[in-house]
Amino acid sequence: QQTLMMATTTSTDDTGLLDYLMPLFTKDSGIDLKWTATGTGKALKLGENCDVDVLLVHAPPAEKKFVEDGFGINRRQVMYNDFVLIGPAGDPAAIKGKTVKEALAAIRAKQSVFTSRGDKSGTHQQELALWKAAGGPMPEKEPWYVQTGQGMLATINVAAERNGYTMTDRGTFIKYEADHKGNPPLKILVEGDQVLLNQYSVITVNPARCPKVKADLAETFSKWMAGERGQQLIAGFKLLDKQLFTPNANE
Amino acid sequence: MSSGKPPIFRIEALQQHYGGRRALFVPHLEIAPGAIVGLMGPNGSGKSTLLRLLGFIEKPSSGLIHFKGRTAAPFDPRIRSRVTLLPQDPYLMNRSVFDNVAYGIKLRGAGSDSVQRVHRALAAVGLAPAQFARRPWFALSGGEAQRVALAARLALEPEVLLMDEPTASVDAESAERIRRAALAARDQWGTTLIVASHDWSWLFEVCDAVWHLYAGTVFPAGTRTFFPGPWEQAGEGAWRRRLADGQWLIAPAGTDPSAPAYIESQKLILSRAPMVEGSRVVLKGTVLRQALIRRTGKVVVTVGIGELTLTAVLAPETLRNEGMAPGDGIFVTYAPEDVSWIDSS
Amino acid sequence: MSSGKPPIFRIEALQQHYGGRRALFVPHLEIAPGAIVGLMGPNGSGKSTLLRLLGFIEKPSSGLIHFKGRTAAPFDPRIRSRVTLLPQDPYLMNRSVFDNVAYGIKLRGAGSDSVQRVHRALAAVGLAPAQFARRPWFALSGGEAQRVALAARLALEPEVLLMDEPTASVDAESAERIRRAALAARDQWGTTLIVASHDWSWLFEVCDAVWHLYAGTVFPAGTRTFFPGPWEQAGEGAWRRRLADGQWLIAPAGTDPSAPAYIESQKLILSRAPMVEGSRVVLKGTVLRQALIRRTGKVVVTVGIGELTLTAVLAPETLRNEGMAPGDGIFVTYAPEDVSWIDSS
Amino acid sequence: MEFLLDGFVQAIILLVHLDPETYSAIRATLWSSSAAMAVSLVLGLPAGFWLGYHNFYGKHALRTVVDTLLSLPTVLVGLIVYAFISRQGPLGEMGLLFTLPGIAVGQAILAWPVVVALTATAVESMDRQLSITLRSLGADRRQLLLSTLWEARFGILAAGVTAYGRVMTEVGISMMVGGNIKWATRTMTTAIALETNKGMFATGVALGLVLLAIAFAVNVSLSFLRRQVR
Amino acid sequence: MEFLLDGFVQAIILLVHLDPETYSAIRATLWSSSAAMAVSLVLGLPAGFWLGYHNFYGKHALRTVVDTLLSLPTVLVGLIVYAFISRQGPLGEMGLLFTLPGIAVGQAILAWPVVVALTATAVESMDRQLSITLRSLGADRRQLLLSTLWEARFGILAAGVTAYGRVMTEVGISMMVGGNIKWATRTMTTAIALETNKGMFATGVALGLVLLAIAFAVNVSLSFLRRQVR
Ligand SMILES: Nc1ncnc2c1ncn2[C@@H]1O[C@H](COP(=O)(O)OP(=O)(O)OP(=O)(O)O)[C@@H](O)[C@H]1O
Ligand SMILES: Nc1ncnc2c1ncn2[C@@H]1O[C@H](COP(=O)(O)OP(=O)(O)OP(=O)(O)O)[C@@H](O)[C@H]1O
Ligand SMILES: [Mg+2]
Ligand SMILES: [Mg+2]
Repeated sequence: QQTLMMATTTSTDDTGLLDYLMPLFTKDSGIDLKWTATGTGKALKLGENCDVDVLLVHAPPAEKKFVEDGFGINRRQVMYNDFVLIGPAGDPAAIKGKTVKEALAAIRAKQSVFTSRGDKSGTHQQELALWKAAGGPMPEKEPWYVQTGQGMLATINVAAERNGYTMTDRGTFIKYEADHKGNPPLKILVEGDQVLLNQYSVITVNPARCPKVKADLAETFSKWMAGERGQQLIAGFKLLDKQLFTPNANE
Repeated sequence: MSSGKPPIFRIEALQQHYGGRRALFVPHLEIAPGAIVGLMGPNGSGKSTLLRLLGFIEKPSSGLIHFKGRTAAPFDPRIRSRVTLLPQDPYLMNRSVFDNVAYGIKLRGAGSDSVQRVHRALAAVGLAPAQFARRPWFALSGGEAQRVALAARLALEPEVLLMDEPTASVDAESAERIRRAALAARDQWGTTLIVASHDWSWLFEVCDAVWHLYAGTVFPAGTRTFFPGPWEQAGEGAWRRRLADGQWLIAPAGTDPSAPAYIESQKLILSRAPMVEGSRVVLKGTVLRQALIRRTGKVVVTVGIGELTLTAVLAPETLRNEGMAPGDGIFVTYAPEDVSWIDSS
Repeated sequence: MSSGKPPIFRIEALQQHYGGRRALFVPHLEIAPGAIVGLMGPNGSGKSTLLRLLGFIEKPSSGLIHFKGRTAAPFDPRIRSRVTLLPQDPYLMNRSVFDNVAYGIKLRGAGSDSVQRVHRALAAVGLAPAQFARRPWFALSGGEAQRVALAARLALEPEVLLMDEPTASVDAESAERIRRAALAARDQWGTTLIVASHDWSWLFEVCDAVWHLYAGTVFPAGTRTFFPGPWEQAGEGAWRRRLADGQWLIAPAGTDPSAPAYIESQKLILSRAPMVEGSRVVLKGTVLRQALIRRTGKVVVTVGIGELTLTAVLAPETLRNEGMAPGDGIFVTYAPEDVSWIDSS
Repeated sequence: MEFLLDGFVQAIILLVHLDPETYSAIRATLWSSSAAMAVSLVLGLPAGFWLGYHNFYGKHALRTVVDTLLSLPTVLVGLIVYAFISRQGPLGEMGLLFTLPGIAVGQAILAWPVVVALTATAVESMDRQLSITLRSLGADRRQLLLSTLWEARFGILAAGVTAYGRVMTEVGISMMVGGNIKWATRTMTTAIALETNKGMFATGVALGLVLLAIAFAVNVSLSFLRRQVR
Repeated sequence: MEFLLDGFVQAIILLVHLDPETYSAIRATLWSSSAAMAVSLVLGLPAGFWLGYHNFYGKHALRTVVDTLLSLPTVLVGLIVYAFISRQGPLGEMGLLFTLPGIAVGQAILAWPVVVALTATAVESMDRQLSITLRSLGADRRQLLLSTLWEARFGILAAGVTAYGRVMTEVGISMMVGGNIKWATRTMTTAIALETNKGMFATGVALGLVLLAIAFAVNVSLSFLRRQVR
């Protein structure tokens, strides 16, 4: 049996998506897929160092650069989910229902605690882009701007402990909600904005640079994910009866 | 034992067991303050055990030790600063010689004279402070280390000084110095001394009284000769034991044929000519050693009979009259009924 | 020294320094195979140092030791299994008594008779195997531990056995047993023995020759009395030193007033009556001790003069004729020119 | 491979002109690890002495338990401390979560068994004669403890240094309890973990080397304890 | 708070009927930590003996370096090992990346200074008479080493147990070199980190307790070495 090595971000693993998809992929293709779930930056680095064959990540700007630099080929969009802004039910900065831009401005104005992952992950990069779009200087040493340097859940927890706001992908929030038996201290306050889309792609590591890479197996996986079977399965993956990811290979 | 002063130690039914074996049993014993008591006895007879108990270093398996009329136990603050033990195995701490000797003084909160006290103690054991005080603990010969350990105890000016073989690896000159230091301690500070040693002549020289230990039993005062078993039947009510040179020891029948017996030295008659007298036992031996006890003018005489060594303290005239010089063959005569059994129950 | 056999040890210009101080200096020395050599000398005179060097436990600062004609060094496989040292400080490993004694045998690859050898060795030092073999190392009295350590060496049936104060904390009976074990080793296995001890009479009893050590210098054969400094001028070409009792030692002028001097015992005249003879020095002393050397029938006599102790080996007739019993005052007479200086350069 | 070299170069640059981020992490590391060591030594040395010096029934079992605590996973310690000091926890009022004192508490728990186990071993390996000697010279219980620890100082030093290494390099507690909050509770190790996760391997190596340099400085300043006799 | 209790209950359930995922992680942990300990003991005991037994110029400096290595951050070790065994690294051919042997290599590097430093301390604290005794009884250099280590066995045991605790609980190396790959290189500690990251605190606690239980079993099976004399 052939083995394919993938690096992916923690969100795909933490939500259980991969545990759900991979046995089915193995059954279909006869390929044994192993993955290591890490930060996006490290996942890309592992690809750059030829240590994995394929990547499943969600940081479009970094991915594009990765491909441009010749480290990867065949970037395929496979699915997306979306980000939401969450905060305490009391909503001290009163951002509920506002646009992202207004919400961030309100948080800054109110100096309400905002926790950031600060780990160069796809989510963090997205958050930085939102702050940039909201205008004003990038918050950095502000006492209310807390950079956790940790994963999404830990960052949510810090926000909850500090009675603050944060931005998270919906999948993680659903898990968080479930952990608190449907009544979490933090609630979704802003959602649905176009700028909150979280795009996942599969990239094959460039076999021209890395002769050992199993590019053919990677292609098989990539095609399977983007193909009808993979897309259907993604659409069918539910956590607590909520769909987490929307397949969009065809867009 | 019935001087005016109350005893400094009173022992009641003291026992020490190690792993099921009884190492020491002292039904009752008192030690007068200012006494210098010697302990002699073969290896394993319990000397060190007794000293450790008197030093309140170990807890006895049972029994009590009263110190100045009150029962005491390890870490008793009344005792800590007054009773000190020089262990058989001198142990120096990982410090300089000076710091080793000064340790005990510092524990009590050093007076301003602690440097002098350390130097005086070192000088008392024959170690020139200038030459030795700054040395690290390991840069010493065996006898020097032994003497540093003793100096550390002398520096405390203790009320009770227990010394476990203080002269074991020490040269003759230093042994003499230690003797003088011990006597000076008694005279200056009224120190009570209890000393275990295998060097009999040194012990008799130092001590007011020498006690014998044998198999965990203490025999206060007077010298004794011990006859270890095993014994065999020798007819009507008598047991006997063959010595290495073929002579026979005779004793009244006891209860345990493997038990040791003993006889007090004053019940032995030493003579150049054989005494023939009825039921007495006559053994042939050789005078091995004679040592002067300068303090009393008497002489400790050691006689070898087969593998046994017999010790007696004699007046020098007796020796001179009988003409017993080392190497002379002599006869030792005793009555079997004077032999006693050691109760090993 | 010039027997037919080549020497088992030959020492050339051996020196040992510790932290800048010279602890031992032996220009040349030979030891014949099968010899039993005793080492005596005050604390710190270098006995243990010499034994450690002969046992190839330490490397000398300079100089060579030839073993059976070839130079040797620590870990030399020729030596490891043949030369064994009983250190002054007996150390037992954290094992049973049996395993401690068996350790060396096992290192060599035990024969099938190792159990017997261990038991024989224990019996030789007076420890009943049935009673002691299974005990843990710490369940021993001081003298018992010392004897276990010795048994571990005897069990090796070594070609050279170096013993550093084997009787230091051992009872008289065991000391006698150790003496017999040492002689048996020489007779059975041809073992060469070198023994350091402060027990002079025991040493003379055991050894063919007794060497004196003083301040790192070895004086082979013959007894000596050492006069430590400091000396003062006493007129034309003579130095003198006051003893504790007020008498004066006289010596020819030397180079270093703090240096020690010595005189050989045979140059001393011991007499009951004072000898008055020209330039001789006459000192009054007291006979302290006499001990028989059973092997030779001679007697070791110790005389105290002030703080000095003087040792001589005399024939018993001399003693009997002069009538010197312990306690007798006697006169010691010597010619100042017989006093030699110890070169401490 | 080359990121090792890059990291080395970067480490030197970091050390030469300390940037404020690294400085903040060094400060956090030194603060929490020093506080943790102080607490664990104060509580661990007497306990270790007691365990090594005395013989009592169940001593072996207790030693085995302490040895087992050497395998306390840092994340578990982090979770336990978190449970107590989180806002809903019983000690939530103290506001220790996401603070350096909070980290220090967890690290002290981590270091304590190391101090106890190695102190006990060091005390146990002292000659039995030491205790007799100290007591015969008049030491009371407290002096016995202090002098024994001083005589066993090489072993105690090893205990301290080992515990310090454990505390300096742990990530789980700092992450869980401290929250790796930039400018506040980000320690050297959480910074290294973060950089590595970001794929900034060279920076991770550089920070790791800086941490080692700090440890080296600490050890050099302790090495006076190694001297034999004064 | 209540997740601690949940974790405790879950730990018992996990231990009673071992689910295959936990079993796989236990196996991975035991495999890599045992291999790492074997390597670090074989290489560390002689080095520690040498460092503790001999006196030579620069010994103190060397001790300080070894002590510093006790503060080797696991992630740094992970990065260094990764640099060598990454496919482009000099040892890439061996295919050690994302394997248990790869983890074991890193953990052996982590454990080695612990073994060396504590062995050296244990050997150093032995009575000087021991060496004289062993040699006077005819020990050659190898026998001297073995017998000294045996006499110092309580200290050596402490060295081993401490190193084992370090190896068992480290996350950085397992994560970086092993990749936390389910069914393959997911160890107990990376599993705990993962569960904690997912917010499954109770599961994290449960796995942590299981890890402690394993450590306890290992320590119990070693405690025969504590017996005084046979
Ligand atoms: N710690 C111990 N554990 C078990 N037995 C012991 C212990 N210490 C001493 N013994 C035993 O107790 C008895 C008395 O020992 P002790 O040390 O008092 O003898 P000793 O008279 O001092 O002998 P020595 O002249 O050899 O020093 C001996 O039989 C010894 O074997
Ligand atoms: N390790 C050492 N470091 C420094 N000096 C030492 C060391 N060992 C011995 N010495 C010194 O060397 C000299 C000779 O010591 P050695 O042990 O040989 O004497 P010794 O004749 O055996 O004495 P003792 O009768 O006391 O055993 C002494 O002055 C001693 O202080
Ligand atoms: Mg004793
Ligand atoms: Mg000596």
